[in-house]
Amino acid sequence: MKLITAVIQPHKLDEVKAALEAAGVRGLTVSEASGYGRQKGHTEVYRGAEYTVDLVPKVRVEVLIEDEDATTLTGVVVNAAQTGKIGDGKVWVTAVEQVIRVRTGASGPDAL
Amino acid sequence: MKLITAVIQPHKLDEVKAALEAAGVRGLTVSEASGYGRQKGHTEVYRGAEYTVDLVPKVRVEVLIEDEDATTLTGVVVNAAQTGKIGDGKVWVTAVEQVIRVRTGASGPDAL
Amino acid sequence: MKLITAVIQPHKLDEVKAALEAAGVRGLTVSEASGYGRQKGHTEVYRGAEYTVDLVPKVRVEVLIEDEDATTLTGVVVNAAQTGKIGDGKVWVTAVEQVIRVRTGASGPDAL
Amino acid sequence: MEEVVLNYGSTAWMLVSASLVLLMTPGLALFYGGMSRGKSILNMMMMSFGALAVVGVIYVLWGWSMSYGESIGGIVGNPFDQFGLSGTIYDEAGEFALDSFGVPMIVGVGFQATFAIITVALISGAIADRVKFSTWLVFAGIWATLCYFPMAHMVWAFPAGLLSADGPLATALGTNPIDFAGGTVVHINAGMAGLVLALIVGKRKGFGKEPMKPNSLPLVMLGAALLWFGWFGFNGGSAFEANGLAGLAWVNTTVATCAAVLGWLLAEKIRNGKATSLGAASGVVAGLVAVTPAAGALTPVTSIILGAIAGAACALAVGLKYKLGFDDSLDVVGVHLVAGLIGTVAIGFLATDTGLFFGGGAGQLVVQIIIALVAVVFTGVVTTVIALALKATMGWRIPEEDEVTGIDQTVHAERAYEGITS
Amino acid sequence: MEEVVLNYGSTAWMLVSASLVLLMTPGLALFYGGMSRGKSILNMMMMSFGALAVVGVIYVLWGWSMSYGESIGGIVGNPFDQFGLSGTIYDEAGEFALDSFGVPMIVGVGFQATFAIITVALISGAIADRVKFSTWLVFAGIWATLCYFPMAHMVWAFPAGLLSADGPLATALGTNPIDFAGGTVVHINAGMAGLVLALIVGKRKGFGKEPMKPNSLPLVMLGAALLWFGWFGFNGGSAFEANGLAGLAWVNTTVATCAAVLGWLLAEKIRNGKATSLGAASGVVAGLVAVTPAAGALTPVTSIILGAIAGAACALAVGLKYKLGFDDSLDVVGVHLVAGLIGTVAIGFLATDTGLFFGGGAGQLVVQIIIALVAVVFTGVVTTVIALALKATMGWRIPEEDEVTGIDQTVHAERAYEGITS
Amino acid sequence: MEEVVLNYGSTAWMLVSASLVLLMTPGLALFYGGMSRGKSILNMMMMSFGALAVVGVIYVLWGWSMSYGESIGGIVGNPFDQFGLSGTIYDEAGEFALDSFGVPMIVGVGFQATFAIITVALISGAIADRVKFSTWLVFAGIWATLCYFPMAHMVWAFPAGLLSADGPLATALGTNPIDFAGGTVVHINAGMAGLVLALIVGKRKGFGKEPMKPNSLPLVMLGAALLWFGWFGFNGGSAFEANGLAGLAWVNTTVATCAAVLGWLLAEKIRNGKATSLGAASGVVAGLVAVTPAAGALTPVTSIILGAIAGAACALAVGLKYKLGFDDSLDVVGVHLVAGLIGTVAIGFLATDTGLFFGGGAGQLVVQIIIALVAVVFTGVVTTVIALALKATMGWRIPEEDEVTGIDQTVHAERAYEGITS
Ligand SMILES: Nc1ncnc2c1ncn2[C@@H]1O[C@H](COP(=O)(O)OP(=O)(O)O)[C@@H](O)[C@H]1O
Ligand SMILES: Nc1ncnc2c1ncn2[C@@H]1O[C@H](COP(=O)(O)OP(=O)(O)O)[C@@H](O)[C@H]1O
Ligand SMILES: Nc1ncnc2c1ncn2[C@@H]1O[C@H](COP(=O)(O)OP(=O)(O)O)[C@@H](O)[C@H]1O
Repeated sequence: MKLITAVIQPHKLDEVKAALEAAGVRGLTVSEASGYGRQKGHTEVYRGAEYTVDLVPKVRVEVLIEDEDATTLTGVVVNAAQTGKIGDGKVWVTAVEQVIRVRTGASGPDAL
Repeated sequence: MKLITAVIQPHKLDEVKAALEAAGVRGLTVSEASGYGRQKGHTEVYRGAEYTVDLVPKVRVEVLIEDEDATTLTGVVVNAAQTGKIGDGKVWVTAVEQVIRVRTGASGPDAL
Repeated sequence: MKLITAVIQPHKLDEVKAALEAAGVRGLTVSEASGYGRQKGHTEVYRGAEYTVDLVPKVRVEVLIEDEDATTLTGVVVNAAQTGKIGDGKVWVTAVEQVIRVRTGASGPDAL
Repeated sequence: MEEVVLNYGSTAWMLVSASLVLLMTPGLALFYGGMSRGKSILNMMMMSFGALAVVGVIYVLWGWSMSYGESIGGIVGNPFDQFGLSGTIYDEAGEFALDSFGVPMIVGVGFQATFAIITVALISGAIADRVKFSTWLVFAGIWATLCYFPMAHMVWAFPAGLLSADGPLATALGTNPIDFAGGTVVHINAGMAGLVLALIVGKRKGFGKEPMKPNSLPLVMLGAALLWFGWFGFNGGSAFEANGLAGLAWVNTTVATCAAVLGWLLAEKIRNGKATSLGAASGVVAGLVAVTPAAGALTPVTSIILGAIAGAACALAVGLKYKLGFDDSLDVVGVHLVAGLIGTVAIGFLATDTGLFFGGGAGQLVVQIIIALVAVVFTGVVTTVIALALKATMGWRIPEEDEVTGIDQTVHAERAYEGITS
Repeated sequence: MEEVVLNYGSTAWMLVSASLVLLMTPGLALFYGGMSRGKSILNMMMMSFGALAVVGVIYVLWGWSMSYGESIGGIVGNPFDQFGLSGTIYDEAGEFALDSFGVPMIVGVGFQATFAIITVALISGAIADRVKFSTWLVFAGIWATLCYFPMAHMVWAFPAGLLSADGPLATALGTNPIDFAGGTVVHINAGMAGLVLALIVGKRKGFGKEPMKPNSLPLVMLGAALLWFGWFGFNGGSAFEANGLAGLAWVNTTVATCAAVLGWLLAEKIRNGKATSLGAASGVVAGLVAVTPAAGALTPVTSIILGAIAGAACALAVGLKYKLGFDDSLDVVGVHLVAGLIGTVAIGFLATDTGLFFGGGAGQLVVQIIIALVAVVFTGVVTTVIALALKATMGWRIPEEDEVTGIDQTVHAERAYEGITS
Repeated sequence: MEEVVLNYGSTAWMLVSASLVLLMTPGLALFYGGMSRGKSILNMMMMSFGALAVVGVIYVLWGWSMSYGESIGGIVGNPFDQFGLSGTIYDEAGEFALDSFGVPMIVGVGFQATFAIITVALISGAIADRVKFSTWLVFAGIWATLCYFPMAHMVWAFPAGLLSADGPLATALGTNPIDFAGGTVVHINAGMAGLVLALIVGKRKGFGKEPMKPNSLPLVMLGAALLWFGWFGFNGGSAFEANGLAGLAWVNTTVATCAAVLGWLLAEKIRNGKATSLGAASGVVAGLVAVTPAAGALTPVTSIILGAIAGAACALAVGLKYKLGFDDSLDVVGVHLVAGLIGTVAIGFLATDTGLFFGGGAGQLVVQIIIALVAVVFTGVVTTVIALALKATMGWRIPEEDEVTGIDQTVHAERAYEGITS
């Protein structure tokens, strides 16, 4: 199994969720984050002072999936989260050795 | 080494912590998350309107462990976190290539 | 590619960020966490009662990097985050199979 | 005629009352701010503070004069009569001019200004999260001028005002309408304007699909508490003297509100199985609104009845927007219009001397229904014209993308709370 | 006999005082809400709002009559004497009836109602996070009826009330007990009831093991501030006139509270090394409680002494619950009972004319100890009976699982704050 | 000479005013607490509560006597004259002594104490996040004694005080200085002290590099609202009677503040493109500060002008600290010093009878500039001496590591909010 982690713009969460659901994903986990990257160059004036904005709010989405869905589903996430502006975020995939559903104790692809 | 990640019901955190401690784990990291899965079907009425509740609060627990403890400790987590109701969460295991203790710079199993 | 995850003291975030930037890292993701480990032994008196403090606030930093930078950059993080006191945190490295930049859809090292 | 002398005690009470009513607008900012989503708290609060700033300034320029200046046909005062309070503050001897209760006119100006302010601020709840701040500020000024000041004149500039005590309508029907502290001028007025704006401005993205729950219920309850506290000035001050009538209004206000909380919680408990804190806070407001026109005309016991009915009725009414499909985001219509109408009309039944249930016949009831209807129609028409004119010129809505990202960030360059990134 | 005429100034002050004391209950909701854990903020606030709603309604129905109506043996007023305020509001001429200070009786009703409300609400802090909301509402109504109204009658319905000035006890001992604004009726009463409930309802899961720290200290401090502000009505209004005595009570209230903050912070600093903001907020309340019975009987300088002692003593007292093992969750006992007793008894030493330290002999001290003891015993017994009866019928506790998940979610279907999932 | 009798109405108003001004200090705690970073909210609030506790106690001990006791050269009152309020409260007949308005002296003591408290608390905003709590408490006591009480004496102890109405300066120049409610004593005084402390205490780590944004803007707006509400007592109470002048001050206070909000938002909008809620809240304070000395001397229309200017000017002034490089963390200088100077000097132009623009010649302007300068110099010198003495003895700064970790945790052993780890 694989874990897709996506760090995206907060206002894109609903669309990503909907797109994954449409693609057959039945569960995911979301948490708050903040990030910087190329977006950071941007400066802001606040109360008469200029600042380089460092960390901007992001949302992290984690989805456990079967091996063979990795390419399709990362594509789904990228499509749904894309605005084309700097700061859209990153998606990455890691290998997962074991997944267990707490309720039943079932493990492996059945636990997804 | 391995990393166990567990997404569980918030009110089970204390029990999971205690169970891991009892099993000899000496550290872990906790963060807030929210998730959906099968639990989502459930609807709520609030102020005269009916909603499908999407994301429900969860807690994510991460534990770095030695390779040989993976099976035992995922079992410990699953047992402690189980209520048998939908929404109990997931536990998954990934491989970790390197662990370092910041304080000392020590790496490998000694850093756990 | 690799993912460095560092769980550090919150007040060290700025230094870690600066050190990574100086080392050429162009992006990272930060989130709030809390952890326990050896630090936990410590007790606190609050309003006339004594407690074992369990979870203390930490910050989790995630950085996607190229394979060959792993050793250097974990060193950078450890150096910047170190105070030498218990509770300084952990840094770990995992393998990443795929990274995609959402904005462009570019994948692989170019997406970092 | 006996000369009026300065009544220190009533002046003290009216100074306090003005201060209390002024506090209601920030209280409302908290109430609305807490009810809104996390990404639009500040804009919501700014709509109240903005209304306060704009209406505060224009009130002393032409608002007082349009409310209480020389009457133009019983509909509105002449704005130039006492423009900038000229001729209002001092009498011919250069002393502070006094009203018939021995309270300086300038104190009355302050007290009345606070009513105009809160009325405009109330409307903002109907259009949360989605409108241009500049359009809102302009609306606040125009609506106060064309809708609030005339209504205040009609009801309170007696005997010249059309709907006022001893005014044209009262003379024609032989019964004085009762609106103790502003059921028509404030609540029906604001509630109806909210309905019109909600319809013209349109729904938020996701309305009816996403829960859009209050971001901070403690803030909502704090806001409700400050509103209640301020309302003692609103209703108690509407006696214009520190006397038994003020005391009666105080007690009626309190018990009606208590009963409304119980009424709302009971309705919720029966319908959904749980009594919520948002229900308690909303019940507070529903009770306060309903008792506003009636606070001087009921007994404590009939106030309890009125409050309980208003609480339960509003608990049911706030769900209507989903059925009818208008996005009255924070329930201005469901609470202020509904409870305002209930309170105004209930006087016809419950008024201690003149109510239908107390042997007074139907006269009071008829006159109460008429003033409620006049207020609904007048406000409905005037607000529609203003809102459509603004829609065609400045426009109401911010870009949808900005609405989704959050109006706090996109319009005010701020977020309510700073977390880890601060 | 000179006819009493309406005193506008004192009426203004009493209207304000009533408003201020009413605000104390939402202030308490914030204070307690901030002190509770994040998962039970709303329930905590709802206990205050619920007490307000229930007691507000019953006060005008039978509460006033049981407090000040025709005395039954000096213990309680006849509930039917002025049921629904019949015969209270107007005099025989149909005018608003006045009290001996020239203040309308109906204003006094409002003022007194607010005392009953806050007293009941105070108790809720002892049983945070774990009780059925319905049981709490029923308790509020029964306890006010069987415990508060009799206590108010005994102490304040003079000269009929058992413990009142010129009442049976005073006559027997030849010394009037002093309870200026409610040390016995409000604080010993609520503190003792809190102790009884904490014992009968039982501990929260995790009590003594988990820290259970306040979820929001800014909310706690805001609550303390509103309590302080409201307390000016509580103590200042207990002069019943806008006069020098009210001013003295105002100053004594302020300086005792300031001194109590310093006392608490110093005690903390010495014991734990750090002065906390929870300590400052608690010191505010401890000072206010201690000075309540004494505000009219001390000088500003002796008030400082009283405040400093009460602050330091309560700082130490709040730790006792861990040693003695009762879960008085938010320190109702440690603050209200302890400071209420300190204030009531300290009068025996410090009272300007009659105190032991000022040449008055031991008489005052004895009578103060007696009224404190009567209050402790009366409340202890009555509350025990009520609490056990409710335990046997409705039950007090929510299911343990719901307590762990959080009473806000399980009982009120809400969470205080919405984050990312909203 | 006519004997003064108790004026119940004015007494009621002054009791209320004192209560309102007392509330300003917790209001300030919220305002400052919300503006500070998440890790130093509590310390910020504690600085206000600590100032309140310390100054409250010393005010009745020697503060009143140093402000209004027997004058020592027009500079300060004799602290021993009425030490502990001896001889202040009662007249020779043992009755409550009255002032010339028929208000008990003890009420005046309470009212004046609240001014001393808030002035000291205001200063704390200039040195947020970084100073030892013990040093702050000691500073509060010493600064009140050596700087505030003398300033209060000089301006308000008339006719003995150097700068007071009919005092030495006024007699010399033939024109009475105007400082209605404390532009010099409170705002220039606090603002100047803030500047001195910011310079002597030094910058926070990261100042000018990190944004250091407000952790909670709703708290800031709530604080601003409570300040505004309290300010009605501050300015309205400075009429010392419940009369037309109090009413005028009330209205002027409100409209100047409304105009200042608009002025600030407009300046922001023009400069940065966005109107912020921090700007609205700051505009509230700027308007209130500017109108403080002028509230009795302007008309509502000239108050609008003053407010608008002050709002816009302060919006620009708060950016100066970055250019000039002093860490006036929460803009005490940019708001209180700047608006205090603007208000005090503007009277010279705008005063209804004596202002330059209203035919009064330059006399008023000259005297206003002089009192402003005297205040700036006096405070500047005295504060420098105190601050350097404390630097050399107790020290001002907490260790840098503790500052970075957060002063709430390191100094008070608390965090403002508990999340998952509670
Ligand atoms: N190397 C990285 N490691 C971890 N997270 C990253 C990395 N680079 C970027 N991110 C995350 O992706 C977000 C968007 O990246 P950014 O460089 O601003 O935009 P883009 O990817 O569109 O060029 C950042 O805010 C951060 O959360
Ligand atoms: N595919 C998935 N990827 C990541 N997290 C998941 C996934 N499925 C479920 N989860 C997490 O597990 C939680 C419980 O899952 P759910 O399906 O509701 O219950 P159960 O596992 O008991 O059937 C979810 O709230 C979510 O946080
Ligand atoms: N086995 C572990 N798995 C995951 N996180 C851990 C583990 N051990 C420690 N941590 C994290 O590292 C932090 C510091 O660990 P601790 O043992 O307190 O200090 P040190 O590493 O300096 O001995 C903890 O608060 C926790 O967040």
